[in-house]
Amino acid sequence: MTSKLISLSEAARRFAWDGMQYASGAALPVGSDAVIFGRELLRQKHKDLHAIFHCNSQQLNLLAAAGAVTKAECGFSALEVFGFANGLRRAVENGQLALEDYSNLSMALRFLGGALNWPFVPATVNIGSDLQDRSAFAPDDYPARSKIPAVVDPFTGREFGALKPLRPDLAAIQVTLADPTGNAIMLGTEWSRYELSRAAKKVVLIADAIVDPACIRQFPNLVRIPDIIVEAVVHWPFAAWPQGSPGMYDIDESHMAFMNMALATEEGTAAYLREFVESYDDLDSYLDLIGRDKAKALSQGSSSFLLDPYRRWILPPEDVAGLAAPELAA
Amino acid sequence: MTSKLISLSEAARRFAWDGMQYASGAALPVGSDAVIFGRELLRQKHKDLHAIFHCNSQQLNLLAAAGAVTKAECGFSALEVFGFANGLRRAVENGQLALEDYSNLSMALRFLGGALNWPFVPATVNIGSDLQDRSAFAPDDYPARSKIPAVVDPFTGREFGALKPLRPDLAAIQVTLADPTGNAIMLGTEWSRYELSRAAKKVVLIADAIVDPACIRQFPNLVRIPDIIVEAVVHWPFAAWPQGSPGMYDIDESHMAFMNMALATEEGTAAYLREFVESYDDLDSYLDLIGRDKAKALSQGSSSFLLDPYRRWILPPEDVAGLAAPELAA
Amino acid sequence: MSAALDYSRQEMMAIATGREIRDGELAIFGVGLSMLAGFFAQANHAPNLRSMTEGGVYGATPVGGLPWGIECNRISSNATSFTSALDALGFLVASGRCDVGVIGAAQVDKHGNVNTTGIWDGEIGPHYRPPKTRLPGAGGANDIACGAKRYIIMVTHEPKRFAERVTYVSSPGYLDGGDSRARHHFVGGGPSAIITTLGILRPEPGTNEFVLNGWFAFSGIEEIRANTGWNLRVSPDARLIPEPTAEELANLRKVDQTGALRKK
Amino acid sequence: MSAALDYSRQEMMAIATGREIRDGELAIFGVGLSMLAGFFAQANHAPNLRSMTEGGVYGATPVGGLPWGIECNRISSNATSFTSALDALGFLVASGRCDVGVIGAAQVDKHGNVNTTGIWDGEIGPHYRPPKTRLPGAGGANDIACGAKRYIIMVTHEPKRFAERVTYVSSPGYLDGGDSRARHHFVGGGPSAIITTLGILRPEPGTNEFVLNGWFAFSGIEEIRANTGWNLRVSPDARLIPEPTAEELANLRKVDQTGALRKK
Repeated sequence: MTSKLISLSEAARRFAWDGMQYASGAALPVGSDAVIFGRELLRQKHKDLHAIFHCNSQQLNLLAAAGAVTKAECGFSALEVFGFANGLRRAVENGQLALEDYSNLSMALRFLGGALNWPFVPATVNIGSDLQDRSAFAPDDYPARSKIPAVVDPFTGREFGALKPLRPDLAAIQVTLADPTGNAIMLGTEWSRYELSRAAKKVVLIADAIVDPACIRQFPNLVRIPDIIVEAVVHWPFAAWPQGSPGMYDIDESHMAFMNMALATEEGTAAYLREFVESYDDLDSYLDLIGRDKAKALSQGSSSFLLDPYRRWILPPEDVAGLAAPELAA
Repeated sequence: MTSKLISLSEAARRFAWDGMQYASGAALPVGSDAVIFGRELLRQKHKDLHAIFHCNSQQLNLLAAAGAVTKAECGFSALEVFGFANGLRRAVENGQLALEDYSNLSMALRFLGGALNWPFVPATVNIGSDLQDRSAFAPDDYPARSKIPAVVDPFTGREFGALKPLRPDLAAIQVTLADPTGNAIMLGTEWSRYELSRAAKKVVLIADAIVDPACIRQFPNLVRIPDIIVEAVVHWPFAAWPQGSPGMYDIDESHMAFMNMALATEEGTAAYLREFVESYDDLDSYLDLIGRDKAKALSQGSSSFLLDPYRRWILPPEDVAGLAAPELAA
Repeated sequence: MSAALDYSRQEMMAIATGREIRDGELAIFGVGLSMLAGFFAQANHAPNLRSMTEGGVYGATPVGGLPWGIECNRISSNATSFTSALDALGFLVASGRCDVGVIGAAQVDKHGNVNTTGIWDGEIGPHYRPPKTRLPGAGGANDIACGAKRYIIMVTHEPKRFAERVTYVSSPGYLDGGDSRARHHFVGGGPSAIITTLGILRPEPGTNEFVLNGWFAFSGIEEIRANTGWNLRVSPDARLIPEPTAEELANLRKVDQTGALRKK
Repeated sequence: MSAALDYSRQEMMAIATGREIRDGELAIFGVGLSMLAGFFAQANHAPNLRSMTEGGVYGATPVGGLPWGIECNRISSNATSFTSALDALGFLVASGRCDVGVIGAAQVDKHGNVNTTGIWDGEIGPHYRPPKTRLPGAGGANDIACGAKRYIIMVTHEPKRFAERVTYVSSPGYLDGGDSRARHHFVGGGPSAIITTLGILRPEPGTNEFVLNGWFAFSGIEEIRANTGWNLRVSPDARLIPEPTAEELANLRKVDQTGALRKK
C-alpha cells in the first residue's frame, strides 16, 4: 500500500467540516487523545461540531470553551484529578452546548454497536437512572424514551434498555506508533480507541512516532488498527500534550492546570487560543511552545521503558518527511 | 499473586466433570487449540460433554469420535483444507451427537454476550436461514424460535434476531506464553479466545511456554488474558499438535491427515486412542510420540520470527518445574 | 491458443472469480479456492486489494503454498495485524463495510441460496433430523452472505449441486427471489455471481433468479443447462467468457504454488 | 491515642472504606480517594486483591504518588495488562463478576442513589434543562452501581450532599427503596455502605433505607444527624468505629505519598 502520511493541516482540511459528528476522546481525560487535532480544528475555524467523546479530555474542554461545539455526548465530563473541565462546564451551564450524558461503559458499547452496525445495543447499565430518563437532545421527552428505549428480551420477557449505536463521521485517533500506510500500535489502555476505529466512517491517525513497516510485521498482535480502515496518518509528537501518552511522555501537570484555569473564562480562553493554538507554524514551533527542556523531561517518565522494544524502528523526522504521500506533497 | 502452575492431569481432575459445558475451539480448526486437554479428558474417561467450539478442531473431532460428546455448538465443523472432520461427522450422522449450527460470527457474538452477561445478543446474521429455523437441540420446534428468536428494534420497529449468550463451565485456552500467575500472550489471530476467556466461568490456560513476569510487564498490551480471570496454568509444549501455534510450531501435515483418517472409523479411533492418547506418561514421552526430530522441524517454520522478541524471557523446563503451585505439588 | 495454454477447469473458475474483484476493494477470502481466486486478483490486477481472513489476519499473502487454514503459518508469517473473528467477520463484514466476499457451496439453488451443512435423503421435514452426510457447516459464509456488499459463490458444476431449492439454507442468497431478502434488513446486497467449473450465472434483475451469463471456451450452453438442477434460463447478453491470458495463468500459478487447481 | 496518631477525617474515611475490601476480591477503583482506599486495603490486609481500573489496567500499583487519572504514567508504569473500557467495565463489572467497587458522590440520598451530574435550583421539572452547576457526570460509577456485586459510596458528610432524594440519579442505589432495583434486573447488589468523613451508613434490610451504623472517634450520632439532609435513623447495632491503628495509618500513607488525604 502507498503512504498515507499527510500534514496535520491537510488532514483537517480534507476530512473535517462544520456540523460533523467528530469523535475523539476515545482516550481517558488525561491520556492519549489527539488534542492537537482539536487545536487544528480551531485554527481552521470549524464550528457547530457534534462531539462524540467517550470521556471529556482537554480537547473537548478547549473546543467547548472556544464555542466550536453545539452538541456533545460523553460518559464522563471532567478531568479526573484535575477537576471539572471548566471550558466544557461553562458551555453547558450557559446553554450553548447540549451535553447528552451516558456512562463510560455505555459509550464503549455504543462504539461497539456502531462498529457492528447493529440497530441497537442491549443495555444492562444506565437503565433505571436519569441517564435513561433525561435527554439534553430531546429535553421535552420525559421519561426520555427516545434516548435509551426499552427492549424486551425474547428469552425471558424481561425489559432491558437499548442504546443507540455511534457511527461518527470522523475520528482523529491518537496512537503511539504507526507505519506510513496506517498500521498502528497503541501503548497503554486502548480505552475505546479500538472500537472507535471500527465505528467511525473515517479514521485519521495522529501518531507520536512513525515506524518502519518491519516493526509492524514483527508485532502484528499489537497492531490493533490495521491500515485498511485508515484514511490518513499524521506524524505529530506530543499530540496529546498536555495530556500523556504511555511510553512516550508523561502528563504536563502544570499546563493541565494552567489550561483548565484559562478555559474557565472567555478572556482566559481567548488568551489561550492566541498563545497555544494560533501561535505555532509547524511542529518545530509547537515543540518550542511546549519547551524543549520540558518536552525532554516529560519523555523520561516512569513508563518510557514500554517503548524500548520498538525504538529501533522509529524513523527520524527527515525520513518521515520523505515519506509524505506523493499526491499531496507540496 | 502466587503461582497457578499445575499439571495437566491435575487441571483436568480439578476443573472437568461429566456433563459440563466445555469450551475450547476458540481457535481455528488447524490452529491454536488446546488439543492436549481433549486428550487428557479422554484419559480421565470424561463423557457426556456439551462442547462449545467456535470452530471444530482436531480436539472436538477426537472427543466426538471417542463418543465423549453428546451435544456440540459450532460455527464451522470441518478441518479447512484437511476436509471433513471424520470423527465429528460420524458422531453426527449416527445420531450420537446433536450438533447445533451457528456461524463463525454468531459464535463469537455469543461469547461476547456471555462475557457481558447480556440477556441476548442482537443478530443481523444467521437470520433468514436455516441456522435460525432449525435446531438440533429442539428438533420439534420449527421454525425454531427457541434458538434465535426475533427481537424488535425499538428505534425502527424492525425485526432482527436474538442470539443466546454462551457462558461455558470451563474453557481450556491454548496460549503461546504465560507467566506463572496466568498472564497470557497469544501470537497469531485470537479468533475468539479473548471473548471466551471472559465468557467462561473458569479458565485454564495451556501454555506453549512459561515466561518470566518481566516479559509480561514489558508487553502489557499483548497480555490479552490477565491473571485475575485465570484459575490455573498448565505448561505443555506442542499442546495444539498436530495443529499449529503461530511463532511456536507449524502444522504437522501428515499427522493431521493420519489422525482424521483414523477417526473415520470406530476401529481407527480405538487405535488412535491407544497410540496417541493413552500411550504417554508425561511431557517427555509425549514429545517422543511426536518425534523429537519432527518437533524440531515444526519449530523452525516461517513464522518463528514472531517469537523472537520474547525468547529471552522463556523459562527453561527445570525453572518451570520449580514454580509449580506449592499447595498442589507432590 | 486454449490448448496451448493448457489450463484446468478449476483454474478457469478461479481466474473468472478473480476478475470480479476490483483494485482497492475490501475483501474477505476463505481457505482454499476462495483464497486462490482472491490472491490471484491481487497478483494480477488488484495490487491495492485490502484483504483479510475470517480470523482477523490482515496484510498477509500466502508464503510457501496454499495455506492449510486461515491462520496457519503460511498466512501468519507476513501479516501486519492479527485480531479476531469478531473484528473481521463482525466489524468489517457483518457491518456492511466489506466490498466483496467469496464463498463455496456444496449445493446452490436458483436464488443463490447455499447449503454447506448437510445432505439429507429428501426434505428434512418439520422435525429436524441429522443429515445423511454431514458437511462443514456455515462457517463465515453466512456472515459474508448477510453482510458483504456483494459476494461470489464458487462451485463445481454438477447437477446434484444445482437444486431448485437447497435442502438447508446455510447462507442466504435471494431466499425466495424478488425482494425477499428485504424482510431481514440485511445490509449486504446478496450474491452477484455464481462462478462454476462451466460458466458464470448472474441474478436476473427483479426476480433475482440466477440465469446463465457466460460459458467457457471448453463448455457451452447445453452442457451447462444439462448440469443444472433447475430449468436454467439464458440471459440475453450471455457470452463466451474470455480464456485466461498467459499473464493471468502465470499470476494464478504464482499463488497456487503447489498446483492445487491443476489437479482437475 | 487518637490525638497521638494525628490522622485526618479523610484518612479515617479512606481506612474505613479500605476495611470493607477483602483479600482476593475482584475490585475496581476510580481515581483519587477511591484508589487510595483500595490500594490501602491491598497494602494493609488484602495482598491478593485483584484490582483494575476502568480503562482496563491490570496488576498495577501506583508509582510516585497518586495517579492523575486512571491511565497516567503513575498507574501505567508497572501494569501486567492493558485492555479497554469494554473489558474492565463491561466484561468484568457490568457482567456481575466484580466483587466490589468504590465510587464518589456529589449528592447521595437515603436510598443510596448518587448524583454526580449537576446541581439544579430545585427540581429539574418535566422539561430537561442544564444544571446551574455542571458536575463530572456518571463516568464508570453508573456501570459499577448496576453491575458490581456490592459497592461503597465515599462522600464528604455535609447537609447539602445528603438529600431526601437526589435531583438527578446518575448511579442507581436502591432507587425508591425496598426491592425497587429488581424491576431493572440489575446483576449488581447495590450499595453496601456509605462511608463519610463522619461515619458509616448501611442499608436497613427490607426498606433499603440507609441508617447510621457507626461513628468515628472524632464524631458522634448528633453531629452526623445534623449533617444529613434526611431524618437519619440509627441502627440498633450502631457503634464507634475503631480508630486507625498505627500500622493502618502507615500503610495508607505509603500509598498516599503526596499526602492528598492529610490536607483536610
